[in-house]
Amino acid sequence: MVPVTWYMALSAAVFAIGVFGFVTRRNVIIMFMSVELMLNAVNINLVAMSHYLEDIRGQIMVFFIKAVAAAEAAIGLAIIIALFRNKPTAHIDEIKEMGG
Amino acid sequence: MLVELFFFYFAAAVIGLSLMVITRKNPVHSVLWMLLLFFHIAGLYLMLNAEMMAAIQLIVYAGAILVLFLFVVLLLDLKKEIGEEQYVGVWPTGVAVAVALFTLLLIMTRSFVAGPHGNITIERVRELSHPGVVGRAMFTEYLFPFEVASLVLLVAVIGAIILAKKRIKE
Amino acid sequence: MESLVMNSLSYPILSVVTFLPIAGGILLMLMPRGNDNLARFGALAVTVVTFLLSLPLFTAFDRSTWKMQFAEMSPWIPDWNINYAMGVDGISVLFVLLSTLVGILCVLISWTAVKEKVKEFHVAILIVEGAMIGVFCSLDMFLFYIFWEAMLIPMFLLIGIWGGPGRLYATIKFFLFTLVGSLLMLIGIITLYLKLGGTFFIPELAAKAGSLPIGLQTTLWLAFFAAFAVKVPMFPVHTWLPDAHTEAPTAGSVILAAVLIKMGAYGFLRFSIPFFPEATKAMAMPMMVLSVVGIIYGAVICFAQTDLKRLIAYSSVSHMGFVTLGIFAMNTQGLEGGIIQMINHGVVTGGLFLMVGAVYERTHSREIAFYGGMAKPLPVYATMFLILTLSSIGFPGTNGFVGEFMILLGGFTKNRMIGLFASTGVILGAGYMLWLYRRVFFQDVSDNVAALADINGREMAAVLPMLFLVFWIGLNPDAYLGFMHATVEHLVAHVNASGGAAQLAQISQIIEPIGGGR
Amino acid sequence: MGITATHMLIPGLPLLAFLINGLFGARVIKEKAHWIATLAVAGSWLLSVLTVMDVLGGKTYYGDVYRFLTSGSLQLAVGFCIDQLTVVMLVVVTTVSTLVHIYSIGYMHGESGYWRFYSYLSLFTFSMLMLVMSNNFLQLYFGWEAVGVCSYLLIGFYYNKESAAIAGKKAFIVNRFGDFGFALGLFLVFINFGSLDYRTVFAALQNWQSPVLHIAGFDIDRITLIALLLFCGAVGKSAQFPLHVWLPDAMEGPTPVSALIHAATMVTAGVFLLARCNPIFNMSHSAMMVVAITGAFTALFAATIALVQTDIKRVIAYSTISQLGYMVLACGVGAYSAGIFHLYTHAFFKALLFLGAGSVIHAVHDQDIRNMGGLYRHMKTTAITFWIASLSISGFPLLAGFFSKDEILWLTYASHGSLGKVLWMVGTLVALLTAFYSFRLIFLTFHGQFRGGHEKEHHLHESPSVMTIPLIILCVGSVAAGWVGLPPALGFENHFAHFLMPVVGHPEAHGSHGEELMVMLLSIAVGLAGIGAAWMLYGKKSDIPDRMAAALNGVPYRWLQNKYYVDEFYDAVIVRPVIWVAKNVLLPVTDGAIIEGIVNGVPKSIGWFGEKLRSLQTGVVHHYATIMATGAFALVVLALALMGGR
Amino acid sequence: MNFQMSDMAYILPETIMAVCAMLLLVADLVIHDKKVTAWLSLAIVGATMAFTMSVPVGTAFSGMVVSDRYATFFKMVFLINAALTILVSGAYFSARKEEHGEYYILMLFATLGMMMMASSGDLMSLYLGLELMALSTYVLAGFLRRDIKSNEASVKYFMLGAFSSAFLLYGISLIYGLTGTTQLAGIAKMLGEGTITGNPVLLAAIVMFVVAFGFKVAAAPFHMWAPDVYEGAPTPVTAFMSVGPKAAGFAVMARVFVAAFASELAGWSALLAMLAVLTMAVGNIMALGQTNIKRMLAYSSIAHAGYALIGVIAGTAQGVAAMMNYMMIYAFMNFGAFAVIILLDRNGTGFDGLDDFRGLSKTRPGIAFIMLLFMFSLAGIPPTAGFIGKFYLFTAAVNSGHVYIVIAAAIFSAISAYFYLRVVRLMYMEAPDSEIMCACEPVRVKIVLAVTAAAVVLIGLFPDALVSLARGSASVFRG
Repeated sequence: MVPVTWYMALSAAVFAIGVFGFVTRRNVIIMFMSVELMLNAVNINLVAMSHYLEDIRGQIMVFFIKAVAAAEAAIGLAIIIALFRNKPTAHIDEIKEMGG
Repeated sequence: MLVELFFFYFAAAVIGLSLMVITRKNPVHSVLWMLLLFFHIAGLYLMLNAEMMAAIQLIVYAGAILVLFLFVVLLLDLKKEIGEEQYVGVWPTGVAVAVALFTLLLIMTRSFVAGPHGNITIERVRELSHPGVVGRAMFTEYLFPFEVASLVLLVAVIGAIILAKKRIKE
Repeated sequence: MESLVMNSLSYPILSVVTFLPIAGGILLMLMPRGNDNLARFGALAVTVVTFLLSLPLFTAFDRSTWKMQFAEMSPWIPDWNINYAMGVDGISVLFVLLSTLVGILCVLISWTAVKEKVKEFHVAILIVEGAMIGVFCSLDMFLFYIFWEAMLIPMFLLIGIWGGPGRLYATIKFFLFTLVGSLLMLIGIITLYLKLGGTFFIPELAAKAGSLPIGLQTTLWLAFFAAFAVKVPMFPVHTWLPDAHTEAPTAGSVILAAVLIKMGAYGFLRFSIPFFPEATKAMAMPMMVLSVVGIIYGAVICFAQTDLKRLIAYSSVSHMGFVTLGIFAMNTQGLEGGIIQMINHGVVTGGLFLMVGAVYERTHSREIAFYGGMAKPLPVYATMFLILTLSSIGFPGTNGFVGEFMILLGGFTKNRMIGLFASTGVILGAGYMLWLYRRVFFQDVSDNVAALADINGREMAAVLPMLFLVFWIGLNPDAYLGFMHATVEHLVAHVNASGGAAQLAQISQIIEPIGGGR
Repeated sequence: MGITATHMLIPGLPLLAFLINGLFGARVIKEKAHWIATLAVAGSWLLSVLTVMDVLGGKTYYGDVYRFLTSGSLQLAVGFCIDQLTVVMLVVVTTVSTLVHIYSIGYMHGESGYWRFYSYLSLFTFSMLMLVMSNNFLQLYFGWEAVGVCSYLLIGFYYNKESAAIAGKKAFIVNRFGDFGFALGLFLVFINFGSLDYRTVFAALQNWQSPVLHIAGFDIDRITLIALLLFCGAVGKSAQFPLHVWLPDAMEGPTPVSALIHAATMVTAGVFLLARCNPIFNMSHSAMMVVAITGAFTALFAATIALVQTDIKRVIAYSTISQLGYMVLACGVGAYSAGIFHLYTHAFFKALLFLGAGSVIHAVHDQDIRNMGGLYRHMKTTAITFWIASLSISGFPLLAGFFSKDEILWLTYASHGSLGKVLWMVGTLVALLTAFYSFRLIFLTFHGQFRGGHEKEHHLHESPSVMTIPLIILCVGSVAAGWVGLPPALGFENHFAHFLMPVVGHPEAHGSHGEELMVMLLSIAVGLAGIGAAWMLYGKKSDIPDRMAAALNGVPYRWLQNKYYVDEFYDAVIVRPVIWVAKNVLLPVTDGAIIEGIVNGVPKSIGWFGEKLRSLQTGVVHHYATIMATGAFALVVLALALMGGR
Repeated sequence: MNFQMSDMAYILPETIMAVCAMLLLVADLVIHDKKVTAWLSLAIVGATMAFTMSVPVGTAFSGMVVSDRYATFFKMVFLINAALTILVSGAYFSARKEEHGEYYILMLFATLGMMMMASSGDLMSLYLGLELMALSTYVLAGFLRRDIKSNEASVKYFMLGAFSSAFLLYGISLIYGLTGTTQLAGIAKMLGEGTITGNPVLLAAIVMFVVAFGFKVAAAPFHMWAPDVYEGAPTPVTAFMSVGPKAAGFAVMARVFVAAFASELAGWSALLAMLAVLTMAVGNIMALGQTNIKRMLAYSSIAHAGYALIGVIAGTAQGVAAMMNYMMIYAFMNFGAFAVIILLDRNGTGFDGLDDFRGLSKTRPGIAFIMLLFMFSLAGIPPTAGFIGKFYLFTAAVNSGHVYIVIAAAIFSAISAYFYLRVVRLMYMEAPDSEIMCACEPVRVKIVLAVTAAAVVLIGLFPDALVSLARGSASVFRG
């Protein structure tokens, strides 16, 4: 039997990798994918806990997270497209009109 | 024992694939590695008796979201970016933060105490089938969030259209 | 409520006197721009009517009681147990009268001096007048605080818009200095409110606060001190005053000198002493020392001034040092002297600023060296200035003497060395004021002033009330001291009776959490 | 007995005159201002004389007329005390004042601000009368300060003259130093006796044990402290060393003012104070000693300076200081009546000297005696009266000054202890010097050749009768005023001392009539010797003074000419340090660098910090995300550190 | 539990809003004058407001929805905010030729999301409401598609928003694992047993919530997005964002922390206290050097989040009431300040430099005076509403023993006065550079100004109604 904490450790690792990707990668698409990684980390956590707690709630949550992720993807990518039209670059650290 | 072995395989694969996803120069490659990653995650779900989740993982994530990503990546012309530096200047800090966060979360898990158990035992899942259990819950207890989720998707549609549609000719 | 004597006049005098100028200001604000004279006459009418309506405070005041008179009380924010409570006692009544008087004088002296944004100027004057009166009338700490702070806004604008060349720096300095102090006081007020059963009613707080443990009393005392010391201003938080005074337009200087800086000392009298008698006793010595330092410091630094208004401003630091000295001597003579000296300082320094303003309007110079021999071309002006100068240096027969004498007597009674050092302020005061007078009015007539016209009727009308008061208070101080005897005696008795209160508090521990004030 | 309207009118009339002249002088009255003022003061004089008659008849009056200030136990009132001492002062003040008023009609004729001059004079007279008639310390203090202000105004009457403006200010401020002590004395009186009323205080003194105080390492009797503090006031007002510096400078004022204020009346207020407070001083031997020594020293000190002064008014001014020293000395040895007696006679001859000097100045338009000489031929009345006054001050037998000075010298000699003898010797020496410088002045001014040039000599003339008549009247006083207090040694009864006895008592003289006669003869001798020396040096054509000056042009002469550098000393020790500290420490360092440094430094450093913070806000998303993640990490660590493992 | 028709009563306002918004979306296709859409959406907001006020109290949908007075209060804040935004938007967008019907629809959906957040009884509905709000707002921030700044604002907001959502979800997952439930009431009950108090996992979960909510309310160090997004977003959207999502963040924050995590009060209030001080410091200090008014107001709004946090930190019903009261007041004064900027916007060319305020009292005295009111209110000077807000907060915090936070808040208030006064100084004490030509003076914006100014003054003078409402509404919290 795999203890739930193993899954949590895995989740933490994936989450951290997501954080790492988000804060270091210049490419906005890959940053976005990093966010998806973080969400998947959460999902692993939730499904594992749902399993161990013998409760369905976690999985329902995962379902909604996926729905929202889809919506986020749509909006996020649309925003990226809109941005790209004005400033054709995917390296988002170049976009710093404002600061200070 | 076998279960543990399976877990270790999946865990190793998930971590490795995640790293692949975020380190590729070309986003197209990242998307493809991610596809593989999602399959492995789906495998984990199967290990956890969440067949429905595994299915959705493949259908929604791999099928819909990743394809969307792929479209966008292809839509944007990213040749220039591939030749450039891929990491921001502060990446060592990023590594440090990620490692620190991971270590912290890892240490923390040791003191995890599971909450009270619910009533959806494996027997009950077997009895009703997993989609059945999820569906029942979804349309009874979780009807409200389900409806809200639809609004979220509606907003996404509106938003995507308004932002991404071609310019209106003046 | 046993500490109140409700208003029995045919009109709610304190509310009327407070809100009439404010209402007048708002009305004026709504009037169209352009008609400057309308604004001037309107403001004059409002201030004069306010003054006339405030006169019953002088005539109908019952001098035999320490209770709050002309009181009004009605719920305002019942949720926090805040009432609209107004009333005056022997400490505050004179300041209300002084404020209403100063309002008129400010309008008069600015008649031709202010040429830009005339309407707005008078709006600011009126609102500041109302707020000042409100401060002195409030019997509710919350109401008090509202007025106390609200006054900053028009004052900020007065200095900043119509002031001299360095007005921006001066006005922001003024604002921030006082704001920092006030915010600390606000925390003190809140703590007091919470610790004493959720009341803001000042007489009730005065009755209860003495029972707080001495440590808390001292902390709260310091919080209040922060606000009042800045306002007074006491050394070493006085540096906003010279800037504000110097850069403010004449009316602003007058308001500052005559009323605004009195509020700090008033705060000590109204809150610090009656609320925290134990802490006050503990802090009396440091306060007296600070006062003496202020007296001497302010006086000595006057010798280095080259700017007319700046010199008078620093002299205010010195004079207000006398006031706080008298207050913290905490005997009858000291307290009454302190109060009367506040009035006196208002009259005299207010008068001096009026005078300086009148001539500044002609020459646009504040440099002492610019002037000289003014007694020749402007004899009447010189005479009036001389009278104010004499009063400022405490010449017997003028009001300045009465206050200084009583304060020094009180201070000397309390502590010989303090009295001794404070008395040197009298010598120094004579030194710098006569030095100023000599350089401005005596010696060769400066070309700059040779052709100046003497003070005109309007300006004279603005200054004469001050001169009148100089002699009235100076020759018949009992007419004014009579107002405060009962109140001051009560205060002294209250402070003296507070001996065992600290121990009492340790037993009763009346600290209970207040949920939402109810 | 209670106070009547008559008494109130004595100061009331001049006050009325002041108000009328002050309010309407500039526009309405103008050149007729003297009528109102003079009539008023003459009225006061008349009423004073009536009062004197009353008091001579044995009546005294005492009472409050107006409650001034009440605060707790402090009860102050305006009230009058008409007793023997008061009436002497009344006579002196109103008489000299009246004469000066009349004299000024001529002297001040045509001056701009004529009405102002008279209104000030009236105000002064009023203040002085309030001072001497007071029945309490506060009113005394009021008069004290008020005469100071009048003095300030009158010294600075020619305000366009810088020296006059400065002198006025100096007079006021130096007096403030004295008043500072005086005020502290009042506070102590109030604290110890609970009242400022003469009667109450003096009555309380009867059975009062003075506690001993420890001040700066000294044990000091509280009554001594009170006495010394009060004496501070007297030192200032009566120009005693070390606060004498204002009086010579006060000569910048118009000469009638010098006569009235700075010779006859105001400056004697200190002596009056000592006499009035004699119950207090009598209780403290050490205070008395200080008073006596101060008086004697001042007398000598000022007399030596007077020896070399060349300004006619300054000579007389130092003479005044010297004579005031005598009076203070008298009080110091307990001979209050003698002090007052000298005050009274001095008023006549010193006023006369000043008015005479005024007459001279009026003629010569110069104050430097080196530019005078031979004026006798041109202005005989002035010269003769001046001669008589000088003889009087020199103690020429049978003149007023002789009797009063002699009484002082005798009573000093006769006071117990060897100190009295020393002081007597000093006093006698001063008498010598007095005679010398007085006649030096006479010889240089009225005799010999005129040294002011021919042009000027043609214009020399005697002053108008409005000026000379007061001179003559004062001259009569200078001669005869002393006859009310003839010495018992010659077989007379001293009526004056007897008259004052109810107020000031009488000192016991430790000596015989023989000794008294010896003292008297000695003083006559030194007086004559002084006159003779003056004649030798200045009356005859002689170059001795110049040679002496040349020979002594070391320390003594230069020090005398520069008045022992007291002014310079004060300038260096008090005035300059205060201004230096104000300009170089308080303003730039304390106020500027420290307080303003903090006041402006705090916002500045906040602003600086803000700029540093702003550099974190780069606009780069990654940085933001890094900070967020770091924040999350930090918060977890913090949470674990704070709460973990509970 | 199955769905029952009676549950609908509790979400009637939301239902009406959602349905009407969707209908409007369709109707917009045939409406050419977008003003009509604007007015219609305003009508929808009005109707929702009317129903909100009469919604019954209770829980519905198996505890997913909690309808109580607390939620109602916040819903009123959101609706007022939406109404004001709708009023000021038309002129702004039409001047830029970007007035689309979808704008109003998204605005309505964003508000709907906030309302759902306010009345969520479950982390699930909370998350969905939050995302509904967030996604709509991301789009709104980037609504000026041809403006690079708007794009940048949108992309930054979106990326960091998604990032912070991930943290929230991670926190939710941990809480779920620890308590076996996502229902707030259940969590409170479970934590109340005290078996896992101080458990590191619980603490980490709480921190994750702090990160996510901190992001929404723009509390330091999760505030970094705010200045850039506020500056870049279209001004009406900035106004909307600076009030709505922030208030929504506080609404859920109080619910989650004060109600659900009540047993962990000591832990999270210490964390939040540090956050609050840091937020006040960063907001106020960084606002000092700004030259762009929108950016300055962004930092100001960060600082205000710091003040409002004090109410949450108090952890009592009184504290929550103070926070609610502050949010309502803040909505008016902050929105008013933005409305002034919108009004002065010169034909869409942008009015955002602080220097543009120079001499405004001469050219536009009325506007200048109103701006002065807002500035003093934001600085918390009586007799304006801002003072009442701060006073209540301070009282609550002192009452719960957080005196040091209050002292810090007082000091930072004084610092804040400096930059608010700078605007006043520019308007009143300096000469105008040029005449401000304002061709368009939409009545709608003027209405907003009148309403907000009146509210600022009236609440300042007669706060009792609002105060007692807030106190009553916060009574759902114990303590």
